[in-house]
Amino acid sequence: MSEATVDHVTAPEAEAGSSLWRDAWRRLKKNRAAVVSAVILAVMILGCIFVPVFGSHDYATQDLALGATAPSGAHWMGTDPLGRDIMARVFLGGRVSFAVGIIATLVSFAIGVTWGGVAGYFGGRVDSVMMRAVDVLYTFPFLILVILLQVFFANKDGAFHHLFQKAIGPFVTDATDPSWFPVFQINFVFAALGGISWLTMARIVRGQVIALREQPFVEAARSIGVGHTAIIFRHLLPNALGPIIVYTTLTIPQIMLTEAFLSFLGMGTQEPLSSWGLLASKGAEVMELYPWMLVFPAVMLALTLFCFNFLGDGLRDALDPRIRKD
Amino acid sequence: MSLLEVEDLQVHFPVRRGLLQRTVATVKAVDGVRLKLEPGQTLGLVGESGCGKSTTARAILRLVDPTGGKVLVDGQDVAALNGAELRAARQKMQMIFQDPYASLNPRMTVLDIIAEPLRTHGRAGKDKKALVRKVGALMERTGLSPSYMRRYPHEFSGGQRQRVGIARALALEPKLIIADEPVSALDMSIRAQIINLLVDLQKEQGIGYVFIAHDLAVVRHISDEIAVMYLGRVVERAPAVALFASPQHPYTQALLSAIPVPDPKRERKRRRLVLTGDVPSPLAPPSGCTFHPRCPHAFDRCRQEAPELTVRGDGHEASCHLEEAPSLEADA
Amino acid sequence: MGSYAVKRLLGLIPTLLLVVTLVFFLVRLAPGGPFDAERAAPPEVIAALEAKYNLDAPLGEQYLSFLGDLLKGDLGYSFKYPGRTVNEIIGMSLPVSMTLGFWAMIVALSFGIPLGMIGAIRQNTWKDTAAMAVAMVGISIPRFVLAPLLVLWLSLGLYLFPVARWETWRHMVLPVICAALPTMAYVARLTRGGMLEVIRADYIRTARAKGLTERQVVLRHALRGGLLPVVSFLGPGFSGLLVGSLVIEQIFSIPGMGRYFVEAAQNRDYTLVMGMTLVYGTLLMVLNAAVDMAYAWLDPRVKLS
Amino acid sequence: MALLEVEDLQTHFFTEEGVVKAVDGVSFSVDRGEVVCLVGESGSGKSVTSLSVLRLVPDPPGRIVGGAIRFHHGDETEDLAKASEARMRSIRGDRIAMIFQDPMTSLNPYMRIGQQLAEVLEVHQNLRGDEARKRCLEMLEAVGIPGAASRLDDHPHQLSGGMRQRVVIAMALLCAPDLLIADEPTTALDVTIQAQILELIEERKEQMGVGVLFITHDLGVVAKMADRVAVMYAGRLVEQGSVDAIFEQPQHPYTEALLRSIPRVDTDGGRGRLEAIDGLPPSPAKLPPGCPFHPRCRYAEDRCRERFPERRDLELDGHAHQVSCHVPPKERG
Repeated sequence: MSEATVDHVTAPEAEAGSSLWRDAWRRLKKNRAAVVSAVILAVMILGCIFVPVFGSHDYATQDLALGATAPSGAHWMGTDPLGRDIMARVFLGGRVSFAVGIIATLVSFAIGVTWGGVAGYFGGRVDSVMMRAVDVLYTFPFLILVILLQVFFANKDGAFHHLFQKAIGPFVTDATDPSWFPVFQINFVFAALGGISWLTMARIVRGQVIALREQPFVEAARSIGVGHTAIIFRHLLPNALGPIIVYTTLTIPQIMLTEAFLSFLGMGTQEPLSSWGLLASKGAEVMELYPWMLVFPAVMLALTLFCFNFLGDGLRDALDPRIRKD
Repeated sequence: MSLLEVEDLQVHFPVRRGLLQRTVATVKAVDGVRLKLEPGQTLGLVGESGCGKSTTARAILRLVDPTGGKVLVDGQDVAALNGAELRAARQKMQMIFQDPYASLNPRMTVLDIIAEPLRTHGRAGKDKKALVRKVGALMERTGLSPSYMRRYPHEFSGGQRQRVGIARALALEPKLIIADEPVSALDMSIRAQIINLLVDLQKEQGIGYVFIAHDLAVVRHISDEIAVMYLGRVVERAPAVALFASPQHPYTQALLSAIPVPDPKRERKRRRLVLTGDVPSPLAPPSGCTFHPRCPHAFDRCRQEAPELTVRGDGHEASCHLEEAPSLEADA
Repeated sequence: MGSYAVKRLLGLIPTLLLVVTLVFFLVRLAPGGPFDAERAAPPEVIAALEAKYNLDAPLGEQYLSFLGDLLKGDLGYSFKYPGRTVNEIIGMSLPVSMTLGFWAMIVALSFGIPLGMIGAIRQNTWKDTAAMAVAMVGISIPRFVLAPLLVLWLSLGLYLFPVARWETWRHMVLPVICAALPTMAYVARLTRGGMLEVIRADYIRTARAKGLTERQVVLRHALRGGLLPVVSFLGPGFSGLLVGSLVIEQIFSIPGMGRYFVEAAQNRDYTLVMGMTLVYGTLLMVLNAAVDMAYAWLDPRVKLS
Repeated sequence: MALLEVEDLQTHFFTEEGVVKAVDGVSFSVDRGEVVCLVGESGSGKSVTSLSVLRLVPDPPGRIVGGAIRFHHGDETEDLAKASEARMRSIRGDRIAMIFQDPMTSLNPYMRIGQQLAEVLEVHQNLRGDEARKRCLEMLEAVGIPGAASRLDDHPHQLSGGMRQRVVIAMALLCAPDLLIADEPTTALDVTIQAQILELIEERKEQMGVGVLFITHDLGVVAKMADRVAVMYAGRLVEQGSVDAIFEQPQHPYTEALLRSIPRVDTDGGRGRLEAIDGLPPSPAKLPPGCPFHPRCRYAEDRCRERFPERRDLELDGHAHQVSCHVPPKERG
């Protein structure tokens, strides 16, 4: 008698087991600009990892007798006035720039997701106080703070420097060696930039969590008796991930740009280390004399930022359900 | 013992403002609702948007916390439970949602969706194959091919998704299912399939339904008893047949009269009681009987005093100051 | 709206106080002092200097006297530029920075909005791609790379504009372009996103069904809603312009605030740091308040409370 | 004489997955002072048909690829499928006006009610200022908006759903159109408000003699509103005829099954089983060959699986009636 209701009709146009992630991946693959960007970025990252390892020049070795030379067979990207190989410096600078972008983004990701997630999930007074704090911080002249922090705390033999030396002490033999100082400074930049970039992330995550919390499928989970942890990890986060990933992708280039800006002011990466921002700002000073010193790092930096932005836009199109409709 | 007894249920939502979240107003979404449902029966809950029918349903399931009153499910006061006890009690009552698109997690397979209640309550067992068999049986029962269990919700049509939602609700073999507008988002030709499925399941498993809908025809078809709500209160409660045969409350009459019937000849003959105005804001409900501003029969007492539910016949109650049901021919 | 504005501005005071207090103690508790550079100077001289600037008093007392002076509108003398008050420095440099920021914002809006509109209206065509590629270039090239390149091309190459300084309108062209480009890129992307959202709205279809021309549909119905994201960007965008102009002021030798900003921080010029923080903080918050009010004016559904 | 004649209309969507024939060979007509209800489920093509008449189908991806939309007004007859965009603009909102489903989103939230109304007069009658305002006020009063004068300066969010839909109707009627297209105008409203809006549309139709193309999926609303009914299924028109004939002698198995499957308020059917239609409506992107209803049709024969049935013209109840089915009722088992 109930057979009449059974309809084993095939689901419309379904390919077996394709998930939303796979759909997003398929859409992303169709976006030529995003794919090309991803490939360029991959090549760039591989280059930054391996060129300094296998390259024939060291980034810090000076050859004052040689001085600044134009690109040649020996030095493909030329040398700077201290005779250092630009190519070695560019790829090392790439390492630093990528590291700054990625690590600071992870820092901002960690703070932002936690802050926004907690505020959004608990709501009420908790949310109201936490988001008011974000509002206040938004109005804080943040770059000023970073500059102040840099100037006041990231200096040699300061309290933070000693802390850093203690922290790396167990891992290296020469923690007090001055050559570690630029590394310390870079770490400070990571933390400082991460610390100022989480506000928007927190807002995005909060918005997502609040919107999802009201979704019937979350209510359905609650009606079944699913606990808070499972709701957060099984129902909320997997669905909030799309916009978070997009924003993360777009944060990386922003932070790389901010690092370049700090380096230009002399408060980012310090010599003899290099970053694309530092190299480009130094190159800009002498561009009439030694244009290669500007061109190579500037092109690498601009290309990377360009690719990250395109990739981020591509991900947005692939993951955003509203654009999916057409 | 009744399967469900709701006594003087109140759900008030504070309207909060500012950093300190001070309460500046209160919305009485549900204000003193009394309901009763016997095992294996269906209670229809009808009313227009904002009347509190969905909030009542959610309060019964403790998806919102009641401000006051009792919700006895199988004799146990759900409104007073917390933590582990509440979780245990949830096995007895399940919900079917209105929107078959939004009520299934898009990142989970149908297998995981239907198995989630079993897993949550430790009833999945260790044997994975047994669980898959059980989910398969539930899918069969709701008219879905078990071969689709590894698929994701967006690969199904609305009607199929609603079957997944029903399978999920059945997984724990509940005694009470609350169905919140389960067919209003479905296509016309699919509605009857789902209604039939729900009726069949009730006959086989003796489930009690609280069936919420704004479509009175569907409610009439499926319900034993019907409660009509207006602005957070039950204004009339009666066996389905009696309610349609002799509606006692002017609002019920207006509601019945407002619904066009699929019969053009009857439609042409009908005399319609068209209500004027909109449903008032629940933030500032009218004094006395909340229906009085739209009621064609309102008199002074209605503006001052809220009427109680009074018996109008066998199991028929209405809250109206008029001693007798107003005549349907009254001019609006 | 007027009473809201007053309330809102009064509400800024506690936040501003918080920011100022934080910076005040941060600066003073940090290692190093304003006169470290004069290391060669005998201790008596330094002590005399510290006494002059009231730096030998307990911190709490310094803070209270700072607040007292602040109430009177007196920010004290700069450490680095003896004889010049912080008020004077701000009075001279702020208008310059504001002028640069203002024109840059005008340029950014007048190019960014049309670019974004083209992208949205011609979505997924080559015009869209081209418009967005232009925008993407804007946010992908740092200002300090862009500025020298423009100088090289337009000043040294074509002799169109002066290389540096801040005198006539011709001096302003290059710095304004450099400052505007990244902001323009953001404006373009925000416009495109906002317009795309709105263009699919039901009320746009209603507008078409009324018989409006495509131009009327866009200008009368789509633009207002589509530009709301741009409006909310104006506050942070303008302050971003001011901060971003540090670079440009340095490259083009423009006597704006940026220079003092960096110098103050680097030289531990406490009074100047406080002054700069105050100016930026106030500017930012007033701008945000103004943006909120503009938003409420543009979107009647938003209630200010 | 017919006001609107749609003949063999074909509107297709060109998507990445292929061509979706959203409307595939639809013919019907609307007379002056007549309400024609276009009935169908989601994806049946009823909304695309109505948008095609006004040429408002988003292009890309949609395009009218065939057929004629003949619109008779005054002494003129023109084919809207071939009219220029400028000509279409002068018709939209003037000779043919449209009411959309969701009054919450179909008014511009940023503009005052008065501006949105006056815009129609400005575009079509070059009327501005006080004169336009006066006309808008009259129209708002005519559609039963209390305190109309003060409402002109309100924004849409200050009005309830029912009031907004009245505003939308007022906007549609300002230029006294010949044809009104209403696309599920009451689906988003509560039943007591729906009753008000339906009365209003009927009343205005009577007074202004406007022809109405009314799109809905609610058979109750059809019974109340329609003079004639056209039933759509999967992009095709399967049956059309007078409202009485459709409800009492449905010729197409889909119409028949639909009427049997719905529970009714007015008859006590008890709690028995409904006569459900098995299966699912086909996806418009993957239509079955032949008659699209055949997989769910209890009378389906081999020929139904092979080709779409020719339209047959009948006369029922004294009115013309068309049905597209291979199997005449007499031959059904």
